[in-house]
Amino acid sequence: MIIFYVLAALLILTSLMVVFQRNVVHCAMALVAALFLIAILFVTLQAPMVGVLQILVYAGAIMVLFLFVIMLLNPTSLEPRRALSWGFGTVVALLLAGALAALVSHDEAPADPFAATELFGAPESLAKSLFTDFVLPFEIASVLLLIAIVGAVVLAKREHN
Amino acid sequence: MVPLNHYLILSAAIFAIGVVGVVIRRNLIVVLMSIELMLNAVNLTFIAFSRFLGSMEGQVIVFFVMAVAAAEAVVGLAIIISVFRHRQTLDPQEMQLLKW
Amino acid sequence: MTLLRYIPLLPLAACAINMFFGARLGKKTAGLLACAAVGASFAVAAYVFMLLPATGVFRDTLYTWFESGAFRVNVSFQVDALTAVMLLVVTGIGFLIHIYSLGYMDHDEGIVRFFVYLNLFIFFMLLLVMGDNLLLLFVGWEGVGLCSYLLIGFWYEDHNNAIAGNKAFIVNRIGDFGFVLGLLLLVTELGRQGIWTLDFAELQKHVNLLSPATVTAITLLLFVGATGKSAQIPLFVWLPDAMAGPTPVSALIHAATMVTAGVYMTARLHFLFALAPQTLSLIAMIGAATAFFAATVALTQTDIKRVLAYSTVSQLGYMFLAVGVGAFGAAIFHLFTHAFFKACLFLGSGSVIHAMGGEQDMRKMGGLKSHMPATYWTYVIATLAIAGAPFTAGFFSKDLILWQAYSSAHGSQDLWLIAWLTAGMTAFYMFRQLFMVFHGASRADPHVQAHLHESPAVMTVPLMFLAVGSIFSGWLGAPEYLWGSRWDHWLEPVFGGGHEVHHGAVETEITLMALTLFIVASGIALAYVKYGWPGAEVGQGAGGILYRISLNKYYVDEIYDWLLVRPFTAISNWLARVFDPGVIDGIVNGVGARVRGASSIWRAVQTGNVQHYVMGFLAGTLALLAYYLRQP
Amino acid sequence: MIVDIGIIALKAFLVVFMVLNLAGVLGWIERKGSALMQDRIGANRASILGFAGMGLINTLVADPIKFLTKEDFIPPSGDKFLHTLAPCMALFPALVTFAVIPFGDTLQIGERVINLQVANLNIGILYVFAMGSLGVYGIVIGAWASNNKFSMFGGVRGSAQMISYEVAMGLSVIGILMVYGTLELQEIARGQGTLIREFLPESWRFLQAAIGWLPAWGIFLQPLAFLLFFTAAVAETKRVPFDLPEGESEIVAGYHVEYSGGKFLMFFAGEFAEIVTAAALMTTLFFGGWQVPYLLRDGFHFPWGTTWLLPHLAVTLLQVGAFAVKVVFFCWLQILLRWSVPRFRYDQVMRLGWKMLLPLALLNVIVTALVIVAVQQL
Repeated sequence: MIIFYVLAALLILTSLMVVFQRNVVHCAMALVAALFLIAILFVTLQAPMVGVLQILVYAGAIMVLFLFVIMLLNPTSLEPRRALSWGFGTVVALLLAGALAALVSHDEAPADPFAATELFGAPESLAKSLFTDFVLPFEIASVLLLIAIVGAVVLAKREHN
Repeated sequence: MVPLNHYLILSAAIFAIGVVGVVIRRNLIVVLMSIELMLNAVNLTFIAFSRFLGSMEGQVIVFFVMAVAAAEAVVGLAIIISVFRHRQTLDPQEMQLLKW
Repeated sequence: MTLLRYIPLLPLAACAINMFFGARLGKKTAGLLACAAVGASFAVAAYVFMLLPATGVFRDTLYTWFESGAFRVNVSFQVDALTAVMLLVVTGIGFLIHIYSLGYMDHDEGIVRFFVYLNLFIFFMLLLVMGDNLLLLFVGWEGVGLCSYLLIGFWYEDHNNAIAGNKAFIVNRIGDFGFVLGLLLLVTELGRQGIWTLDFAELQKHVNLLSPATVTAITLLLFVGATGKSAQIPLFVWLPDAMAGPTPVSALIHAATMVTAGVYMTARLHFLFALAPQTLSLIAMIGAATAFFAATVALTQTDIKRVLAYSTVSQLGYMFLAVGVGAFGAAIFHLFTHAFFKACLFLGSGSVIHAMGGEQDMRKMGGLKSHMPATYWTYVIATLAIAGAPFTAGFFSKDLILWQAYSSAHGSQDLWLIAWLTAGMTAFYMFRQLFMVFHGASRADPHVQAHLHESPAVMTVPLMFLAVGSIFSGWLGAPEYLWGSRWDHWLEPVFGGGHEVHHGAVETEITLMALTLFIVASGIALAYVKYGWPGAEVGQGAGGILYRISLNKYYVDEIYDWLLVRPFTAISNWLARVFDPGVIDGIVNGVGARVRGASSIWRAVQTGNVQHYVMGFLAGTLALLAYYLRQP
Repeated sequence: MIVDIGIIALKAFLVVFMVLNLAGVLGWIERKGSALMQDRIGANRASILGFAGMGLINTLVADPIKFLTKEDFIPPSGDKFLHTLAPCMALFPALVTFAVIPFGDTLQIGERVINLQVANLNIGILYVFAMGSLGVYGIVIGAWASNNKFSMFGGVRGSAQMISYEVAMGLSVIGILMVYGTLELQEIARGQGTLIREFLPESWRFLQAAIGWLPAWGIFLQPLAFLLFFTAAVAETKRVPFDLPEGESEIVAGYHVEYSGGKFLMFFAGEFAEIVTAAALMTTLFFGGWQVPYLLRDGFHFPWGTTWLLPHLAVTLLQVGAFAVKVVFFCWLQILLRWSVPRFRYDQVMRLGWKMLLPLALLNVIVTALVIVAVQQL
């Protein structure tokens, strides 16, 4: 109970840091923290497998890649700010958040969770679901990743004349 | 136990924060990171629903979202690198060549 | 019977292997592979032939090609008596010519490509004769046309060869257009009666549903296709030019197999043609006219292969004459025998050309007899066969046609007379060729003479086989007054008892045969006088106007050029220079310009900045959310 | 309840204590080993009240004192916050990884059954990799926060190297997971308590006779996977021959060139903690973990039929001792590499990772899957 609100507060704080920090590396580190917090939330929601994967994939791979690119490019110039777009963007986003929240509280949602069994969230049940009902999306995802790898290599390779 | 609505409101807030990042930041890398944030907000709703509806499918979908996010990040960063190489900038407003 | 599919698929497999790996396999292996495939195909075909019962039909359905409502076309093969004969001709003679090509094309850089084309041709030809429906036949029909084009232009570095290929292809297109129209008419007209099919068996069952006028129209259109493929008047012009291809190609495609496709098609659809007497009489007339006309041209040609080409046109005319008088069996019989002796002649001429270092002008030959005995003797046999010397293949088949032209219900004495005259001319020009090439003193350059040699065994052995066939293949269809025909009996299940046997007229038949032998002998004698005896002046063109008309092939090419090609080119030029840029481009560009003008207003929205688009996207999302929030 | 929490806290404390101490000892072993291989004495200067000894005790005490009393320098143009955060991020993953590593079977004291493992997660091995993947942040952030070109080189090298070898390491373990059919490390350790003959079909009589008596350790079932895992693990610890991120002869000291004092000590300890973690993983995955060959819960059962019964406590102590011995052995093996092989060139590192280890790991996965299916079919 309390842990959720603590995590939520930290999560919103780190998310705001992602968006409003001026230094790109600080943004990235805030995002790593946010992802870590979300992973913990996953674990509290009986999804330990997904939570660990979240850390492994997001924090361990994707964000390292971001940092790697940041260090590789090392953009020195700080980006310009424009008050108009900052104000406008923030207002629109607040509207969006408000509308989403209103929409959420609009409907009846189950207040009590489904009684979780031993297997819920375990690797076995996730794998069973993944390799039976979702086997086609799984294969498509693997092809997608392959294409992404090839695409990234082609895009980032220096052109030799 | 925390009600489902609170999870949803939390993820709505994070989603909105991500949207702010996409709209106002003028650094492509941060824009991409904001998109990751939005994706994670959505993942949070999936996991929350999965828990509250007792269905594993939400977790499976999150698995796929991660795969897609990884692909997206890889290709996005590769594009950023090649753009930066040619134009020495990361400002999306400088990249308007596809405009007619 | 699943064995059937291997007959066409073996050459196709060899073709595919050579196409993709031929360069790696090496010339020798690729060539042997191609030969082995056709040889295996021949073996399977012979086995099937032996299994085939007198009245039976073998079928092998691979899969359904397409299905549209009640209309369904299978990829399915059938073998009946008619197809079996064609199979043996195609694979047997094809096999011999493949082997011959090993020697003939030995020094050519493109031999692998050659065998790829040749195997592909065999495949399509087998598809043509084995298909159990008209559409599959048409696929083969077009496929052999393609291969013919590829092989005529095989030495494409020479522009003239490429032009000859184009000519063959375009002229065939005209015929094929008629064929397609006939096909469509047949399908729609039968479909109107509720029968959606192109299967030969089904067609035969339901053909009586069609009105006589429709049948006449369909058969006429199909015959247009046949005139294109089988080089009949008026679409024969491509065949002489097709001699630009390698000689084995001329032998296989432009003498023995592909050009007979038209004859095969009419024979296959005999039940349809039999219902259209007007068409049949037109076919008979065109056949006779083609036979006569081509023979007159052949009299004066000096290119060794062109003589044979016109001779082929002439012999095809004979076959169509037989078809026209309703004697389908006789037509197929002549097709069968002709395949042997004409292939033998072409391969012999190829052997000669090989020895002469590429020289094709008969005026520069002569006296080759002593240098190339094997080629000479096989050539003599084949020449005797085509001229119709007694007890050779041509004697039996040609006499049968002449007899049918005279005696059949559709025949007449006029047709016989034309065919008879043609037989004499055939004897003349063939012996003229024989004398000019092999006898007398050599008129070649000294250094060519020095290199004269007999071709290797890989070339002469096929020649010998074909020469044997040139004699004995005809014995299958001897007339009643000799030992009788197995041929009619064999084909009877296909054609039925359509043509009655004229038992009572044996005396007439023998008389006619004697007359034919007389004119043949006269032709040979005349050829000897003019070209054969030691004092003859060979190579001096006579100056008569008839001679010049014949030498220039009646100026048909020039007439076509003036009547058709030039107006067509002029119209095309006008379209390209005036109509296309002015009207078509005007419309297209005008539409584009208007759209562009209208877009210029809206393109202000497209700033090119991604973040602006995101804002627009967001606004839309908010609007949607607001809408849902307003719902109770 | 209180007792349970107390036991967990005690286990956690014990593990951290042992790992950190072992890391310290390893620091001494490395110096001593280096000295040995270079034919000098080494690490015998520090003396307490005139007692120098072999230097072990003294070094353990003197080293931290030295580090902690040195100046903690932060580059003026660097990022102060991240500069401080980085060493913690380097040390943290190595320590928390140990939480799922079992150092013994269950210990029974009266009614209470204590699992000799800090946390028994059903996704154990994934947790290890997740935490391992966080290790790279220490380098990258430290390198970036130092605002030094050499650090930057070290950071870029390190992040690329660690990501590359993580892939190979993860894939090399898949075979083990397939063989033992679980992600839990305790279950994997238990799975290695049987003999190989359990894994072979009845009909393979020759193999049954030839190798059936061997304990079903990972090394026997997945030898290729062990080689790959060992190589990748050494690369992950960024030690010789994979020490390009430090590369003292090329880029001074790489990512920690601007570190001194306590923060450097944390990097230093982190590296040795990683060695210990890697050794513990190798032990658990491939060398039976806490298993002693033929030692079951009630004593030894040798394949030739002899049985020695032992009390429970003795069995447990034997197992924990075996685990400790194996871990120390693999630590020593990794230390031994230090002066045995020269450093790779950078392109060699990348080629080895992507063109050798990765395909071999994939091959191992495929072959293992085929063999498992084949065995199941029989």
